[in-house]
Amino acid sequence: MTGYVIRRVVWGIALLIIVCALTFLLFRIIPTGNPAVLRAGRDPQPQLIKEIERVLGLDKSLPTQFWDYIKGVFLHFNFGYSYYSQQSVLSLIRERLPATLSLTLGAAVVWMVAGLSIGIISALKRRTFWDRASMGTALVLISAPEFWLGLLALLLFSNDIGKLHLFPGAGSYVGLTADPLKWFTSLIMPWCVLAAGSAAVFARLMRGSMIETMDEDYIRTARAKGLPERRVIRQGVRSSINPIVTLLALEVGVLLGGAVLIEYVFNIPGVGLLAYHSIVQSDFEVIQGTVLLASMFIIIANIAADIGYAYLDPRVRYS
Amino acid sequence: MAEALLRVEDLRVEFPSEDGVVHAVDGITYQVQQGKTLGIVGESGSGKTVSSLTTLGLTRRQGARISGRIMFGGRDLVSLPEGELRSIRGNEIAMIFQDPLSSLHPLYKVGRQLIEALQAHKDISRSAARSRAVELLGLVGIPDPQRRVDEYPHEFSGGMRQRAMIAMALANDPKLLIADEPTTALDVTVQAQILALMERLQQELGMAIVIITHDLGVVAEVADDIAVMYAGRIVETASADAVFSSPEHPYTWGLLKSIPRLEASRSEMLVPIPGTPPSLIRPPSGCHFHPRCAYAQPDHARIDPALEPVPDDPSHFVACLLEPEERRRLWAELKAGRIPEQALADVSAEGSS
Amino acid sequence: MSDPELQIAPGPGERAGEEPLVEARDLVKHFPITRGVFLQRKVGAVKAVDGVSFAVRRGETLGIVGETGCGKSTTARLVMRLLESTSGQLTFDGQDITKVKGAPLKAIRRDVQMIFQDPYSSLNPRKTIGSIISEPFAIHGLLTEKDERRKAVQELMETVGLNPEHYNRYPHEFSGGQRQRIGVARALALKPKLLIADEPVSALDVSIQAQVLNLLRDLQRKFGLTLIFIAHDLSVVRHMCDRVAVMYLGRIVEIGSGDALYAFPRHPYTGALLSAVPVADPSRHGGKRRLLTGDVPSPANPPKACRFHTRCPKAQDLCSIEDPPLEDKGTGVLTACHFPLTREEVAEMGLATVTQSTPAG
Amino acid sequence: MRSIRTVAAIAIVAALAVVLAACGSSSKTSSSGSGSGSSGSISTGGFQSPTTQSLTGGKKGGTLQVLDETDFEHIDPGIAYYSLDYEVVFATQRPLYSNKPNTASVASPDMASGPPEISSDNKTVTVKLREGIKFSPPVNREVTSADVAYAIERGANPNVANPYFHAYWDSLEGALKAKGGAISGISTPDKHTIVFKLIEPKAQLVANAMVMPLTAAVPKEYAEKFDNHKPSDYGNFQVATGPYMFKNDSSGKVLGTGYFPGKSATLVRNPNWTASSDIRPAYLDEIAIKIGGTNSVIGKQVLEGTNIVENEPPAQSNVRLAAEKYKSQLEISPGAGSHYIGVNNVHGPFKNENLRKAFWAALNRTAMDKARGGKLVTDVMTHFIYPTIPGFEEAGGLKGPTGPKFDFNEHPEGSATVAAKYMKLAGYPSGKYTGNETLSIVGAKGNPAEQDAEIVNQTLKNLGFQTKFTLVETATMYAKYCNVPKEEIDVCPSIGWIADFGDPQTVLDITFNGKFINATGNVNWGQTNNPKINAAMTAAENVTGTAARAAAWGKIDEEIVEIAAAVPFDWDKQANIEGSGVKGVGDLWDVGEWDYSWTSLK
Amino acid sequence: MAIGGSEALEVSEAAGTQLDFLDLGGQIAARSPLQLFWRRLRQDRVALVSAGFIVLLIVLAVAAPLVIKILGLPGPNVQNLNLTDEFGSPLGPTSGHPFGVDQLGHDVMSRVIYGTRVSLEVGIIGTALSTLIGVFFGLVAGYYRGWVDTVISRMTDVVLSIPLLLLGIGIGAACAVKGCLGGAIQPGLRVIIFLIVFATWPYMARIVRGLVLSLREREFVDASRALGASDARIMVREILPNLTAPIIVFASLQIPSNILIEAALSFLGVGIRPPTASWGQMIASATPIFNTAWWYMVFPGAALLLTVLAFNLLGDGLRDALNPRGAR
Repeated sequence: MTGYVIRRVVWGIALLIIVCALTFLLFRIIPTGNPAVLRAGRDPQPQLIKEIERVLGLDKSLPTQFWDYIKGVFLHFNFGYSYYSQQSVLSLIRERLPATLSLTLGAAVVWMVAGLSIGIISALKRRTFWDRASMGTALVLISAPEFWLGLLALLLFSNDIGKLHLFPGAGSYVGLTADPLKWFTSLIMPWCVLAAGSAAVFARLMRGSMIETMDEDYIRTARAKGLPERRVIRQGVRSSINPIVTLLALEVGVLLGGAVLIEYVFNIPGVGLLAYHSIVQSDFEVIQGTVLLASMFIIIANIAADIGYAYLDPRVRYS
Repeated sequence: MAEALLRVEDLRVEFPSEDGVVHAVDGITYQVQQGKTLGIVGESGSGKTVSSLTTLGLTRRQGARISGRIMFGGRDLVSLPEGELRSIRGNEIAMIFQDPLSSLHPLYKVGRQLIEALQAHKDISRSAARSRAVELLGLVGIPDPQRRVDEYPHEFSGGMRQRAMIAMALANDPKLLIADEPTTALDVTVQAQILALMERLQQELGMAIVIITHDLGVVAEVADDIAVMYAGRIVETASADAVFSSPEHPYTWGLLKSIPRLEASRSEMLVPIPGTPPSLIRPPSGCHFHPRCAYAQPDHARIDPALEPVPDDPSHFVACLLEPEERRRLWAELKAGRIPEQALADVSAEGSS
Repeated sequence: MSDPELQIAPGPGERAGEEPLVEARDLVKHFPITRGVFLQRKVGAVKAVDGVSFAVRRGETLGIVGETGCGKSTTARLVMRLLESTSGQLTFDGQDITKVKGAPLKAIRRDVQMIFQDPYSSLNPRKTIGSIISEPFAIHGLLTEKDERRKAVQELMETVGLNPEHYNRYPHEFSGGQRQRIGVARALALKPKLLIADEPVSALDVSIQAQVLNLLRDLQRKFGLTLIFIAHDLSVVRHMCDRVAVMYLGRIVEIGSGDALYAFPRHPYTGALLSAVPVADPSRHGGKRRLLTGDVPSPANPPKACRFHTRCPKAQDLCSIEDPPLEDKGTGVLTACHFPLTREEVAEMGLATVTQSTPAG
Repeated sequence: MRSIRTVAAIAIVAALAVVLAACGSSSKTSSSGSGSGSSGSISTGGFQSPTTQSLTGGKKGGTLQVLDETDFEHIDPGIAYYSLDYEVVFATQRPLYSNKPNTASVASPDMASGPPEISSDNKTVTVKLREGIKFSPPVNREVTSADVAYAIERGANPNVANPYFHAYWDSLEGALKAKGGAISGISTPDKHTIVFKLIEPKAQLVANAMVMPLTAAVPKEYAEKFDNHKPSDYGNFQVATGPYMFKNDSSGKVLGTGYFPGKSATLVRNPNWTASSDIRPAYLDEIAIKIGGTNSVIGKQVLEGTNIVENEPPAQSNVRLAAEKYKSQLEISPGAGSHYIGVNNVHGPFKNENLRKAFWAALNRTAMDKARGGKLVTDVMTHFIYPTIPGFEEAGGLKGPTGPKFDFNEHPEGSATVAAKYMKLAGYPSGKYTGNETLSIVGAKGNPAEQDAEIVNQTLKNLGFQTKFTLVETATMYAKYCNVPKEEIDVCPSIGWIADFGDPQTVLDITFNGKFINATGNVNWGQTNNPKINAAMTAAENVTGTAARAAAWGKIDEEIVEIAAAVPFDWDKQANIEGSGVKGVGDLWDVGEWDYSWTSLK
Repeated sequence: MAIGGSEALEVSEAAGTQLDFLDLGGQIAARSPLQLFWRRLRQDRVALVSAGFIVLLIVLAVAAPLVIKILGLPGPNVQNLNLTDEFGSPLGPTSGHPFGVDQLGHDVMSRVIYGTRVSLEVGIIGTALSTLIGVFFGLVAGYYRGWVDTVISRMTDVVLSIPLLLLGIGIGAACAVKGCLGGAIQPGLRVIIFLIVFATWPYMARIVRGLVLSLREREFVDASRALGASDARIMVREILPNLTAPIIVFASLQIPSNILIEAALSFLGVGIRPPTASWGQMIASATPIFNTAWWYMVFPGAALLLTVLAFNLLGDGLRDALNPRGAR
């Protein structure tokens, strides 16, 4: 098991380096713009551009640049600097991470609690009105683009431009430490919008898994033992969750993708928005940092899911 | 004869399905005496599993339409409310299944599953339940039960899993144990171990057993009485000896003559039952077996045979339209290794669906 | 391993001196257990088949019997060349086929065919019966005329007792027994010299089993097929086979003529197997069962020397030190045992009643 | 040029304006005339305007809330070059000279104690500094001429890479070789005198460039270590000379104290600043800037709020709201630059002057202006010098050049007839383009640039052209496509231009003079290289006196129109909004953005 | 939005599950797989309605000019600034413009109708290509296993570790004008399709690989090999036909997912270029004014929702109808 974890982590790091190299290549070979030219002003003489390139390290060969970058990241934990604010990428990200984490973790809670419980109830009340209604709603939510749901939510419920003034609207995010209550209220809509799709997906998954599980032989055994139905269901839930766990990791990627859109729509100053802006501005090292961070999240989620799966399933654990 | 422990009367179980109503059990009657073993023999789709699941009310959730009576301890299990039925399940009537691996919860330790079974019916502390679990594992012959109690099912071998299932079934000293193909998934050496274990436990604990299997060898080993099922019906029921020495139903003959015997000569021909098992959705008219019966007469397709005692043996019932004398003559021939003319007619012809 | 020559124990009806159709020498198949994400590292091996030698003469039926995981199916697949052997040698019709590949292998495929265990899994559910049975022709470019091919297929269907009109049906429309017939028809299409049947009836209902067994016996007689018949059911093997090999943990522990072996099993494992078979006759429950205890050890880590010594009631120190050679212990059967069963022991187990029979066909 | 952001999207400084000509001494005396002369174009229906606002009498004290949707680009005075950056830079830094809010062309001594002294050979400029001005904490010492020298020197430092250093300071002796080290052409004979020695007679140019924030003093001993970073991060540790400073910690760190990129910035009073030494009244105590949010929401919050302003162009919906409900809180600033369409004069179909004219004639400029917000914030552009810049009236005022030669300019709503006429002249008798060349059009994303581009695209299609139409980010549009001649972009519909100074040369020279065509960063978008115009410009550079320069450049403007070197459509007027409790003062020279140093609370 | 369609990995609810224990094999009346499929699909009213809606969409897309003529709407690129007020704000729904107009006076309904084209193109072409690639790699990886599998699986790991939207913004911006990779990736639709294919093939590959891993253990594969069939024949003739149902099901759920990806990318401004009408791009340009011109955001979004919903419902229906368990 430890060997397995180590192997997974090693491959995870290798993956990060590969992703890093790919992003690196992508944004340098086909850049949206040369930051040196962008910096060079109105009369960008080649010599000045060259100098700026030297300052920014853009004159070196790509492998050298990449090597320098990787060295910085892995040996010195230095992710470079923004070409614009001269702020270290790490501190930029660190500053914006709380917003993104608030958004995604909160959404994950909403998504899991809502998704799984709706799924379980639907499976147990199969073919009832509740089941049909919740699965129908789920499908609608899955089918709706989340950025549009976000805009719609703002149009309907935000307290500035909404039809019903219920929740704080776009750009109202404040840090948790600054004002917990405002933090919470400002995130209600983003959480729900971001979680909607995933919750719906997982409600459906959980329902399917649960229905399948409840037909298993061991559930029959549990009934044959005379266990109260509540305990039988618990056994069912326990094993229905297992196959879902691996999918949780996949969903993290979806959630991160969604976070970019939701941060954009709700104007939450998080890493997603940072990434968006940095790409638009060709701010290489920030792009690199944010992409790396996102990839890291995805990879860690995958590893965690695999380990979690192994933890949850003794059959995997011991093999 | 003493009052039977379990009496099934005219039990019918039907399932609505996409393709029509499945007549899984089509009016069966049998009884199990205290401390005795009843073997129910039949091929897949004969309704033997459904009938036993229905006994425990486990087909209710599948949308089964159930009629008839299942009398157990003075109560009719067919009409018993779910809550009361639950207190019987695993308590007075226990059940073990064909595939012990899929029948044990893969994510819970064996001990925990045993403890659950105990606590479902007894107000018993966890530690007491645990020591009882260890005891039960020891009883079914699992070595080192102290350690094994904390293992997961996948760490057990096939034989041990079935032992664990048996331990679980025995947790509350049931009066009746229903074993549904308990050895089908096991190798022959392990099967012998499990059968021996069941025999031993029955002697020690005095419970009645219903063993469901397709293997005549298995019932021959353990059963006192045998019921042969075909297409949702019982076609013959008698004591084990009678079924093997003087079977009355052509289907039973078929079963007996279509398996090679270890001790028989290699040159002895097998006499297969032609055709394929019937559809339970549209079962054949008249005697369900008539399309595959080498000895069937034209009017057997119309007349539904009743399960009736055979002459000379009031405990031997058969549902066959052939004359008793004719049956005995045919069996005598078969037993002697000759194949009656009718049976030779189309041994390899395939009545296709 | 012992000299393979010795292993061709003379069976009844054997035409002496004839070259065997198939001969396996010291076949070994180890499935590696690997670890690693990128570079697969071998950390062990499941020794599925670990030194198996046998020969099959033309026209005879060799049965291979043993419990789950003993390596009998792997052996079949090795002979079929569906698996590459780790080591050992395989001859077919005088030709070394251990390593043949490409066209020569394809040529051999015409002569060696297989019937599979699972009638559900062995037929492609997305193809019609006609195209399944005609597949051999298509692969080998035979009978390119459509009508010709159809005719040949329908003849085959008739041969195995299927209604030729069902040419265009799909497998799911057939019952298990019928499907197995389809599998047989497919295997016979190319008129093979050797047919390997891997548990052909174990997935079938009792009443259907006999149909298929009879069919196989008929066909064997009709086409003069050589058959390797693999099963876990000792009665079925006994019924079908001239010679029988008993496998345990990747090795053959006993091999010889069926009659001799069933009448007087010398290996304690064979004895235990026979003793465990339930007899469908309540009046005959006489003998004292010799129940094996414990479970089959893992093939990834089999016991040293005699593989059976951990469970053998007769085991002595020698058994865990020295591998017993497969040799004739006086009954014409080759047995790999230091301390074979005696007649008294066999009688005690209630097995002596097995009747000798004249060879079939 | 500073690219003005009229959009809620991310824009980046891409190119900038040209320089004031040598003989600009008159600009200090009476050039406001040209500004007021253009006032006729401004609709003043009860709105504020930087040209009419009162600069005195504000109430002292209070905190101004600022809501900005986007972040600054650079807060380092040596790098800042963007209208939004200027709002904080000019509140915290004092360049040698600066403009008062109501003028775009008159510089007042700021850090300097008087006008620059320019030698007769036009090669030396001497500036005297005010005494007693101190840096903000933690430096706290008096500002000396060496600090100004260092500020300019660091402009040549590649780690700082000032975007306009080469434009204004290249003539400084040793400037080209300086890479952050001492520049031989700068000497500081005493603590309050600084002398610039030039190798070319461009003293007036250099003197005029002193209104730019590069000349804001920087303490070398403190800043050097930051400037050695690649790139420099002095901006995050800057000290102030102006009335306000970024809130900082004891070590001087602004980042994480007074500036949270993308989130907020806080300006507090500079304790070392004294009112007596400055032209700014600096009424406010604190400016709290919140970065982020949504433009449409911000605008509403501002209009409904009290002590609150938005320092970015408000969303169209809010301009409308303000015009309808909050008139007094709306300021319309004229002279917010121009928007025109760059058409490739040397490559592709638009080599043909008549085709350019046909395009001009066909273009519905009114529609484009309407998409930009209508008459309130736009005037139909008819030539290139824009209102508030001398030469505007001389080149035809609002109507622009008229007459038979200029018939293509006489139909703001587009004229198919005139277009067809020029099409025929271009050799397409059907009146539609029938050639097989495909026009590549690269526009900018975001409202309203995107709509400009779409209308242009549609117009060209209606003229029979095949088009390959692309929208990219504004910065990318300039840096990768429109500013790079070898990309051979035919049409750049989203070009905007705003001058640094109120002089016509800044508008026309670099954008239409053939000698300024660059391989990268080219802002002569059409690559116009007309010998006659080039010669006229060379001559006009040396013309002195506002009126004369206005006349000379006005003439050139007309000539540019005559060859339709580019296709104009919009003279911008910038809307700015404030809360009801704010007495806002906007900078005419900075698209009317609220100037914190002059604004007060009611 | 379920990018990559983890949705399709959903454990399916087998219609026949509950009667499995009856072991009805061979008893169901004889029908070919196709017949079974039709029979089941015909009974699924929701799926039929969805299919009908999709057919309608296809007709709309193909016959957009005609439809617009019939409805009496202006073309999607007809600009009419007279339909904006004096501040340039678009006017809302009227009888002549049922969905209102946008900032340039484009008729929103007309553009919504034309937007069908982009969504369907992206959904169908993108899915087809990614299915092709995914099936190929999945088949090869699952069939050959060993190092081939390792390489392909690691490739999928890499692709799945890259945040799609960020990659999309980057490539979309970089390839916006001249295209990338020697012109292989042209701006607009092709960039979007490239991105979608690049980002989604691993899902299909993984699913197919998993299925192939289990299918290749099925005895009919051995049977075919025993007959002397080549690897290619086994993959194409034996294994592939057994993958059609899951491939169709997954692909049918991939289509809506791809439509959503296109919308998201267009929303972020890297997708379809104006003046081509795309729902995502319309929502994007509605964003700055959505508080005043709600119609410009709501109608394209609703079109998107309905289309994706229809595909999802049809996909669900197909999955139920093609369910291998029920088909046995």
